[in-house]
Amino acid sequence: MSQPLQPWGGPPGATPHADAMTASDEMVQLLTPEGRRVEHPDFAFTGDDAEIAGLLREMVLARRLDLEGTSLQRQGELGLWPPLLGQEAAQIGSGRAVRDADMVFPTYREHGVAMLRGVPVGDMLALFRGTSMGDWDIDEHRFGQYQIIIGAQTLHATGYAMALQRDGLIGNPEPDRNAAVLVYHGDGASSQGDVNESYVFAASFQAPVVFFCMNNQWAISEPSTRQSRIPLYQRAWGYGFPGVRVDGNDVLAVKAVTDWAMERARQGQGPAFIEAFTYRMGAHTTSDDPTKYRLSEETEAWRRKDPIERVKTYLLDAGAIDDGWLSDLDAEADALGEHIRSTCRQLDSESLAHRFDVLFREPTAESEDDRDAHLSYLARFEPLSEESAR
Amino acid sequence: MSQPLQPWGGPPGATPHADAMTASDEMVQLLTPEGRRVEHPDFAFTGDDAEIAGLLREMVLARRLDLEGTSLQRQGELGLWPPLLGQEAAQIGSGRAVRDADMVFPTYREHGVAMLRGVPVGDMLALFRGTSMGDWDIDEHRFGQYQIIIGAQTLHATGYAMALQRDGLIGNPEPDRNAAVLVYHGDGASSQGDVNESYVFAASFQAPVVFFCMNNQWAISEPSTRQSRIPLYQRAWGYGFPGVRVDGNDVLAVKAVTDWAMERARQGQGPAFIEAFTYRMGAHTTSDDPTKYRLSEETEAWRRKDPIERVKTYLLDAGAIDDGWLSDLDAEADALGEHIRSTCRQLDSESLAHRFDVLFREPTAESEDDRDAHLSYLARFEPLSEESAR
Amino acid sequence: MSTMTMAKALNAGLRRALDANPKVLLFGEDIGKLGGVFRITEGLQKDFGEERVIDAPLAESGIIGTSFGMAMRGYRPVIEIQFDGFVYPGFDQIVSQVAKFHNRTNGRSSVPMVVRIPYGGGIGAIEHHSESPEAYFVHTAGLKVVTCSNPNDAYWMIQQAVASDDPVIFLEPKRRYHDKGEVVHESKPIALHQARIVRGGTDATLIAYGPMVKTCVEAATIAEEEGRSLEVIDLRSLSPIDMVTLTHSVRRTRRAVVVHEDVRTLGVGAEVAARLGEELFYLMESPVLRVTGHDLPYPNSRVESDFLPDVDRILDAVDRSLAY
Amino acid sequence: MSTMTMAKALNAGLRRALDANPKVLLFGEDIGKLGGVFRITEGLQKDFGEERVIDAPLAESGIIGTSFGMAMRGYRPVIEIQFDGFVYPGFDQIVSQVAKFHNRTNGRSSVPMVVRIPYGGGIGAIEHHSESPEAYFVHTAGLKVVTCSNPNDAYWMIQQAVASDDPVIFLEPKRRYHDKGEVVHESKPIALHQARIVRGGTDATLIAYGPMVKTCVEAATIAEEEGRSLEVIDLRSLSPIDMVTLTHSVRRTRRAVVVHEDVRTLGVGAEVAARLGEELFYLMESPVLRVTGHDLPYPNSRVESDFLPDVDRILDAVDRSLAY
Ligand SMILES: Cc1ncc(C[n+]2csc(CCOP(=O)(O)OP(=O)(O)O)c2C)c(N)n1
Ligand SMILES: Cc1ncc(C[n+]2csc(CCOP(=O)(O)OP(=O)(O)O)c2C)c(N)n1
Ligand SMILES: [Mg+2]
Ligand SMILES: [Mg+2]
Repeated sequence: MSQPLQPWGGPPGATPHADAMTASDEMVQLLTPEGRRVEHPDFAFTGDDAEIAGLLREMVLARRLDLEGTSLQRQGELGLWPPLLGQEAAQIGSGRAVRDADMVFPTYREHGVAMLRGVPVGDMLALFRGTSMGDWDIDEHRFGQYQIIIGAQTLHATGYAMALQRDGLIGNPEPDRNAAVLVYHGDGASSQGDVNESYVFAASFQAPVVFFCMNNQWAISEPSTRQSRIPLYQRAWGYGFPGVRVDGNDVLAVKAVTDWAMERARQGQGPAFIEAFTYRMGAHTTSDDPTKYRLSEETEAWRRKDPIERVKTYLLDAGAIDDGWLSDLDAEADALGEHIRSTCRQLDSESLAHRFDVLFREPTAESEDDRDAHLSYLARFEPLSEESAR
Repeated sequence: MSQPLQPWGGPPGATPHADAMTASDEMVQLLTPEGRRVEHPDFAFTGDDAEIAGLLREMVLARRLDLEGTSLQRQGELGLWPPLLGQEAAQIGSGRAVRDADMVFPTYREHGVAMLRGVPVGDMLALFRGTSMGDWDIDEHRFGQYQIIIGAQTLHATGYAMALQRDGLIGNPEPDRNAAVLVYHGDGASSQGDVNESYVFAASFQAPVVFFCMNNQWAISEPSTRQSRIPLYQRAWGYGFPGVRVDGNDVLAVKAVTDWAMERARQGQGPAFIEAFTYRMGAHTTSDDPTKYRLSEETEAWRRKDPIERVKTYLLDAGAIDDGWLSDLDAEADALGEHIRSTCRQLDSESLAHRFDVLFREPTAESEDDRDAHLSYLARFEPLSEESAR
Repeated sequence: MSTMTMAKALNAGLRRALDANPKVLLFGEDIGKLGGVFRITEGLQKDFGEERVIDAPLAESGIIGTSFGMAMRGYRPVIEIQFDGFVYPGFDQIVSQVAKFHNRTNGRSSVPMVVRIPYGGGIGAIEHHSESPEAYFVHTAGLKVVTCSNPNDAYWMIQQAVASDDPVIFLEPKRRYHDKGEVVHESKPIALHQARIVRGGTDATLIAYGPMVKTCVEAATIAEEEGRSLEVIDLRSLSPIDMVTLTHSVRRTRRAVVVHEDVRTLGVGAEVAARLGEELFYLMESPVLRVTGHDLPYPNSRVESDFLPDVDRILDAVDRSLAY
Repeated sequence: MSTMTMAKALNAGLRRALDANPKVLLFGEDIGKLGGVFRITEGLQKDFGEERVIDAPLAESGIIGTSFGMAMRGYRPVIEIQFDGFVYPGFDQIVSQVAKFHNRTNGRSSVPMVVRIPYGGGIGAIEHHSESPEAYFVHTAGLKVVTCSNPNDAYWMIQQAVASDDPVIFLEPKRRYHDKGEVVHESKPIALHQARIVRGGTDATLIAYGPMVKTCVEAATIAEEEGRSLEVIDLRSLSPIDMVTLTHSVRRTRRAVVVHEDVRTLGVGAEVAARLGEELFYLMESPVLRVTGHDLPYPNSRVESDFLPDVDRILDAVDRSLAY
């Protein structure tokens, strides 16, 4: 049997260990579900326990944000909510590998990453409340809008990365002058033409973009095996860039692998692909009923791999945190919850008339006439409603 | 360094040699440019010299068909012609691996395969003459229409293969009851979303479809490296099916590899991918000017790998053919040329009115009214033109 | 005869289509175990098997393109696009392949397939879930485009669409999925491409389809109280448009208002207005007026009620029409 | 002032746009060394480098989607779609992403990009090479759609489109690429979204754009010999439509004929007819008539001359209009 090439071809890059890794079917794990730290030949988490405690804090807050979203939807305050439950490590670990100058393109589920990027909670909720279309300041937070069209953002991310290249922001000797793009997509999304085209463009132009495939095992009711019969991280091999599978419920491993991929991209070594092997513990969205298509045994088995519990166990065992620390965190989460709920209830929409004003940057006579016609139509009802108010 | 899996994952299939082959970067070759037969560990051409002479004959006729197409375009008899020059081995070798019951989906350049499938020369020319849209009988010839939208046919092929599955035409113990689909696409096409989606669907449903990627090094003016920085056959690995690179100018190797892939598909072992490494010797189409983007040295180097010359040399050396045989073949090609030219000149278009009749299978009042209106409009000019004819 | 929701009627119609012809297949995202996000295909995979009710990989172009291939070999794929806004990745396969195939092959081959699309707004959804894509398809020669407005039509039209030898875009007004109505199982339905007079009237004709039919009937009911007699026509077929029924009505009423959720510019109303103008120029007492979604991307849900035509806007247009 | 073909005028306009703003990029298939299949970008890669004039992988959705990403970061990508029929694989990115972005972000962000599309028939091409896709874009809120009919407009409009802060679909009538005309480099052009009266007249208004402007002028010239005075308007902008210029003309002539290559049903003519009907109901002496491509897929080239509007069909419509 002939010896296979490096799957992505070409000479060994500057990070031979990590590249070699991608040829293995093994999943990178640095913290077991039991809370034990383990070594990996290619990847290491280099932070201290204080940093790990920071990650725990952010995961707990992300989970709280998510639970509030779900309950606000139940209460009719939101129209819809796509829960992140179970994906806290994958989100926080990857989100923490992103620097200020980097850019992030999310799906519609990366609430934890949004939080890390400083997106105001109200801006995020507004989308699901129907009071806006998710109009946080993309440039300020370097965090793209949520994307509903499955996979479309992967092309935007790749183009943004091509712009970074043109701006001279990769491969500089001063690491701080470099930047890269992190883009999320799901296991289901891996089947979309756009997503595969983004791999083509990223590879062709060696764009500084990291594809973070959130393999939460399901695309609504379809298991990831409907999309691919082989592990998804191997998809990258066919396009000529490294693909790594990481335990998506292990925040240390996710952070380490994403750090590696982002730094590689910033240095000008091109795209990389990370498959975070995780699980969507909740429903697809609050409109979904997962009991229709998956067994509770499966969910139960994954519950034992909870991304938060293992970190808690590790830190408690290591003596890095104690019950007091945890109850302070609870209190912080409660405060966040309170903030979320009150923010949400105050969110209101601008009027439809405003939509005409933002149709174009340079409004047309047509859009202005349309707005005026709309307003004067509405105006005709005003005396009437004043009357009926009497 | 960890040991890689089979790139396409899963357990070794029924053809372990061939599958192992796909992990090698080497190109399958059974006949050198000098006309010497060589062995390959995984693939063998099992036919005798008479069969090889048959392949030579078909390649020569394909080349003649192509040259006639080009010259008819020069003479203004055709609007356009996409030459196959240089790709005779890739077309005839693969086309001969197809059985009657199999289905073929071409691009716009597989004139040689069309010939093998019995597509009347007139039907083929009509498309480029503008007298039809290429309306040969798809079901009779089991040869799809030429496809202009790059890559769109790969999805049709995959769907057709899914239909074969549903018809129970794969994996039967009687080999003759089985069928599979062969679909052609170019190196350029490999970037299209549709093409990559077809890999996804083919793999997901294990559809009996073989992707024959005609890597002729160019997509109009763009070299194949703009589409992929690694060999294209490796693309298949990322989707979980075997990919093999074959010397596309070696008709024996192309036949052997395509036989293997088609039989695998017929037996129900799912899709496979063949990259035929070949070269477009001519212009992209008669409208193109390749001197704008490629060096004559390159073309010259490929001329030395001519797919026809090597077979001729081999057969002459082996004493399987002689000059008499070759001049008979020349005469046959001349006759074909004559047939092509006279057929072409006689091709005429049905009137536009006919287009309304074939808009729908079940015409609508609207389409019928439109046709009638068109006809009565035309009728108004008739007396006039009769008059002016007088 | 029985009373059911449009969702159930579609389910029943699809079931009959699957029963009637073993070549009929359902193909789409989440249509198997889940029964589709609107449960239109509920129970069908269980009863007809995974080979006929097929969960597809998440790729609309792939779904349409592979269905095309299956249809070439005699199957009749009925595709579910999960929401209106997700049909565009498959647009090329629809307009460049599906629509043209019969014509390209000179009538030799056809791809009888149905693309079901839940469409329209009014359900408080997030963006891309409330689109009205019909005009793109009506503008495309080679497609037939129909839409149901009530359970009985849903039940029959889906079966007619599946039986059609031409490709059909089948639009389902999602905000009417849960409205109940009578389904007459026994009697033969009217032709698929025929419009229907939902309510007779003499002063003006309201022309609508899909979700807006109900709204127009409500408007006509209110108008009646004000002494105005409005005829309401449900187009049912958007391509072809049944101009016979339309002109017959407008010849009598001499005034027409077209109503749809889709934007005004080059919405179906534009074509209806242009044709009525051409055909009934001397007869019309007033121009065809259009009550439509605004020329905007579909807005966030909190303001969608200002975007969508409602009874007030319709009656306002009727007033204007009558004032000419 | 100089005389040049439309192809050269576009090349010159693009060159000026590249010169004027370092953020302007050209992106498309075969636009580099080859200079595009129509040579519109000839020499530009040589002069502006491969980082600014970029040969893209063969994937239209990819081209539009990555351009969107570049535009988000301040670049101004000018995309070349090789032929009209190849824009549909990128349709989703155009209608769901590009068109909506400024609106979705509440005006915070914009993606100023230009999608250049050589369009229309009459060049004896194979299928998918003679499409008129304009109506799909005109129907899509959030896009601006323009088309040039002569070298001077080509030269100026492409620069205005690139300078526009909104996304612009820029349609180039490929059968006019080699027609020569004067380009006035010195004087300021009229606004991008303004229509232009190409030829004054009093008996009826011919409304056209892109490839049909020349044909209408020819028709008007012949009509003049027959004693009929036809006004010809070049719309130039299809979205928005300059209704001021249109109604101003038709108020005088009281008759209008819209001419385009695109199919009739929901072609731009439908919207023009609907709007003129609404705005000038009492004034019109006859309905707006439409002379268009037939409601068919674009046919094989040998019969395209029967498909496309020509002088005879235009004059026939004028006759009918005047006969009302
Ligand atoms: C183009 C498109 N098609 C279909 C949908 C409907 N849809 C929304 S989410 C989803 C599943 C996505 O699965 P995956 O990519 O795995 O992400 P996850 O939801 O698991 O995070 C589908 C089919 C959509 N939003 N866009
Ligand atoms: C969707 C689409 N985009 C662009 C084109 C224009 N075009 C025709 S052939 C071609 C190059 C195709 O290259 P390749 O796939 O390598 O096939 P080859 O022509 O080399 O056989 C291009 C860009 C097209 N026909 N369809
Ligand atoms: Mg998922
Ligand atoms: Mg090629």
